[in-house]
Amino acid sequence: MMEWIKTTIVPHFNFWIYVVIMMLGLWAAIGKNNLIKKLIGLSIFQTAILLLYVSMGVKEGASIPIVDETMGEAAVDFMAQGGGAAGATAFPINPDLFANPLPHVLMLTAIVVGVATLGVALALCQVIFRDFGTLEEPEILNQIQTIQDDV
Amino acid sequence: MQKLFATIAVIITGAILLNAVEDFPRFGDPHSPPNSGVSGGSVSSSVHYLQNTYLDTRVPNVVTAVLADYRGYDTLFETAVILTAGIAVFAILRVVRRKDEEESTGSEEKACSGEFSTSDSDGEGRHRVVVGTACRVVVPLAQLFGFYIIAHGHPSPGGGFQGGVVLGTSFILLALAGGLGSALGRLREDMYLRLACLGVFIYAGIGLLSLFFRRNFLDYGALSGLLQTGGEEMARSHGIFGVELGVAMTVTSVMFALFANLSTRGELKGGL
Amino acid sequence: MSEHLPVIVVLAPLFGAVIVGFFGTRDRHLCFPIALTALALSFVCSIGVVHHVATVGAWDYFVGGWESPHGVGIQLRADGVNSLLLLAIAVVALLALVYSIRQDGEKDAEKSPFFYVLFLLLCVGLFGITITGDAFNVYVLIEITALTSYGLVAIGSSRRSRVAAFQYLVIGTVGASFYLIGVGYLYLAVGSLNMADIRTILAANPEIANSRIIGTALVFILLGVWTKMGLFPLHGWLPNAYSYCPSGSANLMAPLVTKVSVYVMIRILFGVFGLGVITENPGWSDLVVLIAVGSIVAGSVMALTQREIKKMLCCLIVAEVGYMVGGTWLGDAGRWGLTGSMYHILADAMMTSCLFLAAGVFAKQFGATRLEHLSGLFRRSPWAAGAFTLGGLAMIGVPPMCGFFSKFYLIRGAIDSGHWLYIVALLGSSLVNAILFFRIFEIAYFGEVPESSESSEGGCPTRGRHAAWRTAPLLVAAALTLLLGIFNRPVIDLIRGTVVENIDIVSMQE
Amino acid sequence: MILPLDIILLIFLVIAAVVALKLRDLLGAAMVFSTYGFLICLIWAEMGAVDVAFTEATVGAGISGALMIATIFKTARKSSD
Amino acid sequence: MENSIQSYLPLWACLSSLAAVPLILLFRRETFLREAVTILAGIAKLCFVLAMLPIILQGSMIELTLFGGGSDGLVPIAFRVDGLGMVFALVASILWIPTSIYSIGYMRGLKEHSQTRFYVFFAVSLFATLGVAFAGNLLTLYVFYEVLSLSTWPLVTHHQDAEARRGGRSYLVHLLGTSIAFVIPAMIYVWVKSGTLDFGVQAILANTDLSYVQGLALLLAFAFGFSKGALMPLHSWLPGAMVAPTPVSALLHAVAVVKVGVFCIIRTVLNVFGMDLLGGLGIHLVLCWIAAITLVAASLIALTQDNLKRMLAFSTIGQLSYIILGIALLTEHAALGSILHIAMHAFGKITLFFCAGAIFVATGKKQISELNGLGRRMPITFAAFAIGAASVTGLPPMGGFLSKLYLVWGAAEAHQIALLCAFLISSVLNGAYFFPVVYRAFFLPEPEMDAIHADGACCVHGWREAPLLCVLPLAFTAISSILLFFFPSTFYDLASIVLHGGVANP
Repeated sequence: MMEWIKTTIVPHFNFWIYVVIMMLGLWAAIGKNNLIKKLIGLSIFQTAILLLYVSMGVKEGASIPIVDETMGEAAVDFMAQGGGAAGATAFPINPDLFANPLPHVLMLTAIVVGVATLGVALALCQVIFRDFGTLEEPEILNQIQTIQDDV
Repeated sequence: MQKLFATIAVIITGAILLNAVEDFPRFGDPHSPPNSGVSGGSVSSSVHYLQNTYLDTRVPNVVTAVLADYRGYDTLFETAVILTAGIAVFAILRVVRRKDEEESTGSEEKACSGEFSTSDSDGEGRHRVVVGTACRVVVPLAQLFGFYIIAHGHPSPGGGFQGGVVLGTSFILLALAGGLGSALGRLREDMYLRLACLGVFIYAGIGLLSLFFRRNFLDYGALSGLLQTGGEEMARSHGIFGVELGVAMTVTSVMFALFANLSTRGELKGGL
Repeated sequence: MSEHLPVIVVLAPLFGAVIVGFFGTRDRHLCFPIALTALALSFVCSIGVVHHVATVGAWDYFVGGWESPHGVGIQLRADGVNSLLLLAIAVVALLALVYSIRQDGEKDAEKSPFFYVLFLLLCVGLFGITITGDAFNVYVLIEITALTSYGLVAIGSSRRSRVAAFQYLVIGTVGASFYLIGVGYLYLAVGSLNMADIRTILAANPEIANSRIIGTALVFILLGVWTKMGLFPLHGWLPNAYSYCPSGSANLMAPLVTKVSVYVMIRILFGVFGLGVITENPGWSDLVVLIAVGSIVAGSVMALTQREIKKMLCCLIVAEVGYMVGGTWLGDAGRWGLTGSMYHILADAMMTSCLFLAAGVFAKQFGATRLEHLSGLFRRSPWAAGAFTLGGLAMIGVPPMCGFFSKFYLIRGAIDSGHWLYIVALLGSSLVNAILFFRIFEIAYFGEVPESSESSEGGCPTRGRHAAWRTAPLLVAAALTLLLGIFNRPVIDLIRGTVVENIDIVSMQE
Repeated sequence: MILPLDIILLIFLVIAAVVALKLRDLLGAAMVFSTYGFLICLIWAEMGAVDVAFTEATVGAGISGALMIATIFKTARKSSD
Repeated sequence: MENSIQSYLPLWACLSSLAAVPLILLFRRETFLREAVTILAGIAKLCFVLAMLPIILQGSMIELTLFGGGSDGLVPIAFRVDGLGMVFALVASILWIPTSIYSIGYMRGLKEHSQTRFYVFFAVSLFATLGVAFAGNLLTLYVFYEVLSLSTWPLVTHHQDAEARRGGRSYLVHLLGTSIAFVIPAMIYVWVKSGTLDFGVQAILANTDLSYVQGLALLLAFAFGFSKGALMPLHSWLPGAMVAPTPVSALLHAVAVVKVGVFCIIRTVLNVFGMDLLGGLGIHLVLCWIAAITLVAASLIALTQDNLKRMLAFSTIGQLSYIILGIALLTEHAALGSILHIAMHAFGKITLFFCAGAIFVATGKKQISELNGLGRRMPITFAAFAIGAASVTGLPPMGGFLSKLYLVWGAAEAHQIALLCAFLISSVLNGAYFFPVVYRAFFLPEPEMDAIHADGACCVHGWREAPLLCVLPLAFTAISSILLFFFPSTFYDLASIVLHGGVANP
């Protein structure tokens, strides 16, 4: 048992937690009755995906993905002095020293998409509350069943 | 019933996801496929970014460069998503008043826009001296900080999004402290809607400029002649900055728009 | 400029949207011309793309000029299939736009510019999804499409439209997130986001291609796009969302959003995973075809029970999605199923557009939203009726409408691969469609004209002013439904060029 | 990346998520949700994703919570589950 | 035989009636112009068909491929005129002209509503009929077949009352249902099996290894799928469709629609399976027996009918099975007779329908039992009826005799005595249900005239024929039936071309 935990969970701890959080969020998004609760669940669900992506880009012992300016300048100088395109190879930046930037970029987008969705969803909640006077899904569905369509 | 269904769905999806986790590379492995690529394909793009960003764009913050240049096409649409959210919230929630009514409140707001108003525009007259004073100190600082973040996105964390949100927050702070009217006095509704559109326009317009130099869309390098930067790298750097400005504009206005609409149920009167 | 056509197709509506947003609030009369110009530009450009693809071949465009190394920048790729889809999107969007001229402005005049902004942004999303060659870019564009759709559904006048929009939002977000998870797993396994690049890597590394991570990625991407397209067990949101939204939006969303999701599935399958996924796992492909059959059956049965025209059409969309998913997963050696699905994407876009436009005309001009209301209606509005009839016949699959030819190739694929159940479902749903539509034709052509409606017709204020603007796009859509069927050969040739020749080309890079 | 910090934060994160979903008082839930956003922002920072952390701090811990609280003020505060 | 000519003639022949549609719509207020357009289109169509006739008689073929030239064995829309198609096209386009004239008289005489719609769909259905006749591959055939089903639906439901709708519903369910459920899969299966759908010199399936079961399933799918041929369990739409106005019944249910059904079945037998394959597998006998049962049963049912048009409908079902049985026998003379019977029966049966319509226009009577003594009032009509009846029964000197002769000969050739008996029994039954009508009309006394007097306007003693425009066409077709006995050479030659690939010298 301990062995299994050691080989399976520990090296992938982040990934296990991401699944747990995601399932919490998904469960709330589908199963909760209150619309705001659904949205909280949805947001948690989305952040779990961010956790997946960012966890992918983590490197042990690496720094934040802002490259050392001096190293870059050295390469630029080298190129300016006729080194040509070999600058990158002459003054290589060791990629292992910096976290992977691509997942970060992607997740910036995802965060923004998340807040946009949340804004629209909250606006919908308010309109629904204005129309039905409640935010509980079963009650809303009940009212829809009983009312005549007011097209 | 619904909960049962949700539980079953969650258990199944969770099981599928966890099943694959075992095959994942170790957490923090610097040589996992995303971090260093696999054989057979092209050079791993993330390695390429780390090694070449500074040479290509003179931007030390790789995330900013990738966001606005290498994957600028994504970010353009990300900005469009923000714009969409602003427009959609307006379309869904906004209760449109009559023209004359709007104008009268507009002029009223203009009148009080010169100085910091401590009372709500709908005349509840709540005194918020402490909050008001604090805001008077904090809001300019927040705005300054927002501009700093936008401008300093090249060498340090930050950029158009973060700065835009901070700027938007400063207006929200204003609305919280002095009532929505005082915030709207500084950023009127038609203004922020136009500003949001303008932000996307600036972004896409900068991208479009390179088409006139017979280069591909969003290739800021083409602007070197126009900007007199000497090399394409600096042109890219400037291009990234211009684009970030556009992003910031959209994000600022939409964040404020979202709050303004949501906090008043779309009536843009009163406040929380 | 002609070398930038692929990107201009996407940009034209984006610029249109921001310009409408900027100037439209000041002068509402500018909105429609600007939107029309933008979409017309897209239309012209997509014709250019189709022409280029037909004469030269697939077209790669690297945004930002980041061509090498592969996968650093974002790649757009137009081939024989998606260029045609671009054209179809442009056409359907133009028709829907002309139909919706100022109709939403009459009630909420201040909001009408924003209707156009959302409309154009939705087009941006659809164009973008279709042409992009980057797996993550698809996600961003899916979200644009989704957010605009939520907005467009929610501006309906009915209370139900808001609830429908909320349900759509929750399910749609979960679907898009599933897609994002799938892309994440892909990236985790191969370290690239460019579709062509991933394809190369998977082909070169069979041990990666057969790993559990890739399998899970496929499952989640499929779940995501299936949710988005409303395949059978995940279809719950679709009928409500599309039938309660205002007809101006329904005309754009119903024909296109699901089709584009189907295209994403096809693109991911043959552009990223390779069709080996289908042909080498007959068990899985049987399962998916079974799901598709379920979708066809469920859609047809639901449609039979509906008395509301729009809802009935929405149920049919579920069935049509089943056709396309099933056709894609048939896995026959000659790829006829795939050909049929791709052709059906175009055909279905046209005929759904035609039917929804017609339903919109009936609802707007005669207040007819239910089958009973149609009684005798076709005599009063013969042009709209004729167009609706053509659309219905295409849906049934009567030659020479386009619906027939897609079924023809789909069945060919199914016979080749021995999926007899699928054939039975296909033919059965054709018969159900025949019953549905001829029921309508009978009521509408031969039913008595109700007495009371005469007066309401006279009292209907919108009739005279915008009737022509509503009917004209409908007639065009009907004509295109017919023409796409009659001239199916060039279309099929172009599709087959891509499907048969390019599909096995593992690497698209130099 | 600091593994012990990582583990602690993640456990807190799960707790915050559960609490946010369990609270019947929506205002409380929204606040816990903001806390959740803040925690996850810390996790990003700890993992070296500073830009994401920055965005999450402004968006997740800031704007999202504010929007949610605004909505709760304008609608109902109690939830049935 | 192998020489084929590229020409647009078949396309023009098809389109000439379709081109009339906008003109008809344009002149919907000017009834005279509208009808003139219909007739002119008919003449134009006939001219195009006649222009092709000499080419076909020389043993050449006319081919035209639209949207072709693609790669990898896709199926184009193609036209191909051969002897069989020519026989059918000739019959259809000749008979369209008298039918048009007749329908003018009929529709005006009864002051029918929606006449424009009637003429429009009439023209469209003729377009589709010629399309079927000239189809160059199975797909084209199917396309036009479906167009025909749909374009005749508004004609069948022309009266728009409950009965018409019921008839129309059963019409569609049968025709669309069977074609979608049976023909599409069968057609695509053929495509999968052989890789082509083109009708060529060789039958499509000639070189494939069909098993007995596969072949039988395919043959039955085609035979029942083309249910316009009204083989027995799927025949009930035809009597139901008799609610249509009589010109529709006449042209469409004596010539166009039902003949398209049998034409398609003949095409299937000759060009899809090929006689050799069918004979080799022995599955043709199944089809033979189905047809034989149909023809005897339909004749028996016809005996019991009182409604004149229903009787004619059942008679049609029986005669169609003659044609199917003839081709399914797979002997030379039977096939010859079968192809000839398409023409002969068309002329005979259309005369009978014209007569039924003329009687209805003149007297409003639909039942056979009401016809007593009418022959003396309407001598031309009933003389024509007698001629038509004789032709359909197969008595000399009418055209029908020739075709039936060949059919019986063919059955004898095939040593199928039982089937030969079926032919003979059915022919006797034909006589048994037709001649009582003639007998009643000419020899039984008229009933009391009071009821007719009460009608007022039209009650003039003595001659009381239908309008001239009704009588002329039926006289024409009746005389043609006789002439065909003496001058059958054109049809005979065409039929021989089908079977031998050249003009046979009898």
